[in-house]
Amino acid sequence: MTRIGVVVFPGSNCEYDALGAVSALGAEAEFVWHSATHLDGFDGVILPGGFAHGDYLRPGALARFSPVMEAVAEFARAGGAVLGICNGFQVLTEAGLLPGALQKNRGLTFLCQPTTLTVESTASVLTRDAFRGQELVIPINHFSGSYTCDDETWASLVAHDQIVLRYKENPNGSRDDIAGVSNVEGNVVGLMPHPERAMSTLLGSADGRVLLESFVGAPVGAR
Amino acid sequence: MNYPIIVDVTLREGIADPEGATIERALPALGFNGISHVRAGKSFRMNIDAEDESSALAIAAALAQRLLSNPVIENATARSAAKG
Amino acid sequence: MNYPIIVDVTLREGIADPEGATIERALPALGFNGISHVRAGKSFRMNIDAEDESSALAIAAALAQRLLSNPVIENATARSAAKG
Amino acid sequence: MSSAPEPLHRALGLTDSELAQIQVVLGRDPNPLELALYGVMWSEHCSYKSSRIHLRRLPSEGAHVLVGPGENAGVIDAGDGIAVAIRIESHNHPSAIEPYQGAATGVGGILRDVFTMGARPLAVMDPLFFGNLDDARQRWLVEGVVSGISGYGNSVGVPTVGGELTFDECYSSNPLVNVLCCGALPTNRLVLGVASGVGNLAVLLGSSTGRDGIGGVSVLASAGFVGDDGAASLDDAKRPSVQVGDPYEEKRLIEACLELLDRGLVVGIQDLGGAGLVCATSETAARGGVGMDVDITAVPLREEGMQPFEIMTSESQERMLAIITPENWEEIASLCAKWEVRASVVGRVVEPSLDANGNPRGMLRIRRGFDGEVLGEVPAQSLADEAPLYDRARERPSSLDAVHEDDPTFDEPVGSPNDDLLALLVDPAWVYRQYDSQLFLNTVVGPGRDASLLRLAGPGLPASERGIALSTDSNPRWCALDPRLGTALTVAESVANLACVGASAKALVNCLNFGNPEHPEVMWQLSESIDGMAEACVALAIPVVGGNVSLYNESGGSDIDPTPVVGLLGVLEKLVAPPPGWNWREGDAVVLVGARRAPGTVPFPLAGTRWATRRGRRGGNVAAFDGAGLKNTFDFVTGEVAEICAGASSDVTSVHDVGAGGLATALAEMASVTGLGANIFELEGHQELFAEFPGRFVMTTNNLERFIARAVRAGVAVEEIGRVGGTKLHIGQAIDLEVQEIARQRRGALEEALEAAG
Ligand SMILES: Nc1ncnc2c1ncn2[C@@H]1O[C@H](COP(=O)(O)OP(=O)(O)O)[C@@H](O)[C@H]1O
Ligand SMILES: [Mg+2]
Repeated sequence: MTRIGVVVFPGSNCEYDALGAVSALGAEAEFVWHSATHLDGFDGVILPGGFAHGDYLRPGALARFSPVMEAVAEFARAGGAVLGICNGFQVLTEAGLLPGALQKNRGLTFLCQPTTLTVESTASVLTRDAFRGQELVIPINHFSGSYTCDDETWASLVAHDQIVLRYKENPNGSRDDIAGVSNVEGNVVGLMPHPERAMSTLLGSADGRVLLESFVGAPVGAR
Repeated sequence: MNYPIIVDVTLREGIADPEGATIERALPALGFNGISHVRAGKSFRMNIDAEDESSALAIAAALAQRLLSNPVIENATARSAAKG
Repeated sequence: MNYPIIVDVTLREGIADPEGATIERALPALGFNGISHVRAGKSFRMNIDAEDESSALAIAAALAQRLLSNPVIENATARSAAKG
Repeated sequence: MSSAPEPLHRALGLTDSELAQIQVVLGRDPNPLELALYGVMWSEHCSYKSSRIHLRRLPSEGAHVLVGPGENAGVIDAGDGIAVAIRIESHNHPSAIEPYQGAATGVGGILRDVFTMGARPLAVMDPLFFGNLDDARQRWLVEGVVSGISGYGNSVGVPTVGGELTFDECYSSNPLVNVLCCGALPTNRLVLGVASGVGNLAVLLGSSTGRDGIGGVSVLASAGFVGDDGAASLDDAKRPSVQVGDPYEEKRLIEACLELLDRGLVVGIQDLGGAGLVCATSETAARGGVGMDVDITAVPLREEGMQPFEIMTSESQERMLAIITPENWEEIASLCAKWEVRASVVGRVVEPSLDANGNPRGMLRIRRGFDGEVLGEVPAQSLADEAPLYDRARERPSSLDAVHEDDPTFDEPVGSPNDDLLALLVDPAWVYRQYDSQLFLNTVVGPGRDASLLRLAGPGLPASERGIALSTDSNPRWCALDPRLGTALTVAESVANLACVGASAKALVNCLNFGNPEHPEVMWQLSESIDGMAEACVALAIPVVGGNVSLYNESGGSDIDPTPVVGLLGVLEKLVAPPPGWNWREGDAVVLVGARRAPGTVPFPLAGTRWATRRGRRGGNVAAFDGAGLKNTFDFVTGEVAEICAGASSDVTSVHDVGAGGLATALAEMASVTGLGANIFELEGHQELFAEFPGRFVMTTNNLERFIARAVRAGVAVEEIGRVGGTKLHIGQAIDLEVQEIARQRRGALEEALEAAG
């Protein structure tokens, strides 16, 4: 069975949701406290949403110095599957594991609403079971979700097929409607929308399943 | 000795500043005209134990680079809070 | 004439600053010691059309009071961005 | 100018007779520290001295009630081994001064009340009241308050699932910010804020203590604003330093406290809210019938030079007091270190002393060092429970008869009903979009519908298929005309909201926002309102499990309209499918369920409606309250929806109760979210379009005959009023609007008002 570690920083708040979602897909999931120094035995790691360290200074700015982040970097370098959701995405950019940065939303307010995403690349651990052009209804829930990068970085994202998901209607001013990106290898992915909140029609949408199924299945296939 | 230092963090040229833009848009309605190029930034004031002021400033500059700013989008500079 | 002005907004003395305190708590782990009294603030840079610099500063001060700060918890001061 | 300085007790908000009472309690003169303790604890906000004798009339009994009024939160047994805690509170005056922090700390405070009971906070609601948005200051307040709730609630990680938004000029200088929190715990883990066991320790958890909000409760919540411009009229010396919220501290505090409780490491626990440490120590000691020694030097301070009275009364946020046995201290300290939560032993539980009659009397002793100098010593009970109770003068306002005469119901209609309808539509999405409403994956129906509906699940809870529903409601327009009926109808409105999501009402909490209790008219309103609430709760079989009273909501000498806010908690036995919601389907029959006409002599009252208020008409008579009729209708609708939520197939395709804005508004709201029109038969003129009285539901069905048969069997009035179809909403000859136009108007109304220049 796939083992997934869900990293918990003080101030994380979607850790139970992420754990619940991947467990429901058959993964064996457990919390990893931010002071952990290794991630041995895990097939994949999720950095969940929330407000690590209160999001003080900048989202992710303090969390990236947690001991676990060196282990996450090591894990990623070795080809392990890493997924940053919302605040987790912000942490990954601050830590330099993903390019770009996330700024305050264009409208300067927090946004909690459903969005429609299109799958732009299937070369990542998050989208390998989806198809290019597939539309998914998945909620966003963030204050600082406007993806920003310089022209050079953007050109490189395009060239390496690293833009994983785009918003159909840009809610926050993200450059090029970007909702999620991966590293060049496709094993580290970050996205602002919350696939774990779209796991059942009782709660409005089950479109997040295909993403988390890809992720949960990915590490096993990758090794 | 203990030196009061301020680190100013500003958005890099070319990075969009929704906060500055929003303030600028609101100004005419409040009766403020002729104000342009509003940019929002952050500042951090702190006291630093160091040999002398220039070492304190060096510590602050290192802190500014490492923690207080995100170089992908921001610039940071340290200055003495004692002056002016 | 057009004057570059900076408005600094800081928390009033005695008002809790959770952001500054959280940053301060994180510093030793990053190898920064001897840094205390970290307080987070905001700054706004802008260009103001005015007769002379002192009128520009007066406009900025009024703006600072009305829009950029809440005097109940914050102090705001305007300064020229041209100087140093 | 003035020569004789004000005596200290008066400066602290105590009257001469209250001072005399303190002298009797102590058998001597209080010293200044002791006087300061009484000053905050006997303030209106902490002691309920003007309202308590009236609150006793509220029914609080119920087989499922585990904890009723008097504790930090009310708790009910929701079944399946899960208990649900609920509490509501106001943060009105702090929000008027610093809207962001005022609202943020309001959320922080209400969460602590709930996790104090051992419950994990699962949902927040925020009823808000402001002046009209054509005033720039109101827009500033709205934006600040909403971002404060958003900033704190989202970060601390508790979803805000609903609330209310009311604009009326009576709140211009005195906005109301109420916050409700609901949480859940395994029933067998209920804890209470009690200190018992001599030798036990009191541990202060969380933030260090600063000068924030010293005297906040007494100064802010127990006095009105002098001028009509709210904050600006507080002179600088009296302006307390504003409390700043730290959701990150609170988040760690929640996790640490819940883990302490899970591991059974604490005897009792109590939050530090209004009146800070003196309140927490005296209440826990009083409840346990023991004494408590507090070492003032053991309290971690954020500022230098703080006086003992400042330390004892500071309202610094994000602090809790845990009562523990000494042998658990080390384990507690290391658990707190993991969560980076500060923990300090600041108190010791001691034997009560004996009073003159030989009865035990627990003393609260403030000392410099546990064995050091005693700075103050007062009976804990006298602070916590023995404030004087006032039966203040009450008087029905003499103007009320004239107000009742002036009934807009009989006005000739002017202008187009289309325009009236469009003007009444407001979608509060701009507000609730800013709140995380989905956290914990429980939110089946979030903000923006009739009631919020959540799965009853959360970390550490036993598995369950149950659901809980929440609604907050108020109607100051009705209550201004008749506080008694208005409050009863408000309760009914709230039950109607729960019915739409299939939940049966199980517990009510209330926040009674009123004006200055020293005005006899205000005390009359308060007393009437409580009677109305009691009457409705008895008729609809709902126990009141807690509440909060916020008085002195006045400025420039004028009181707000009476604003009792009702928070209602309902339970569903099985929640595996979403309720039908507002979604129409082409060809469905539209039915009106419940008595079409209001009880009493006026079938379609327009008094106190949005329609009338928009025309500046504020008089008239509100509908009568028919408890039995309402209950029957509510039970029927609840049953219909509950079956759908339990997974059964049904011919019911949509449900919405008729609330503010009347029947026309309810229909327009359904049309606008569905994007489909309807042909509704002729109604009884503008009166029936816009009349407001609870007990009516718009439902749609794809099997009219069967539906009507069920309603008739249940003895519930039901009538077909039209068909879903097309792109327009037609209501007889009166309304003819493109659904797209309705939707655009409704969606944009709030944002446009907030963006208005000036
Ligand atoms: N309007 C009311 N109806 C019923 N109970 C009330 C009402 N107002 C206050 N109470 C009860 O009185 C108790 C004390 O409330 P309060 O002093 O606000 O608590 P705290 O000490 O947490 O501020 C609470 O348990 C509350 O439920
Ligand atoms: Mg309490």
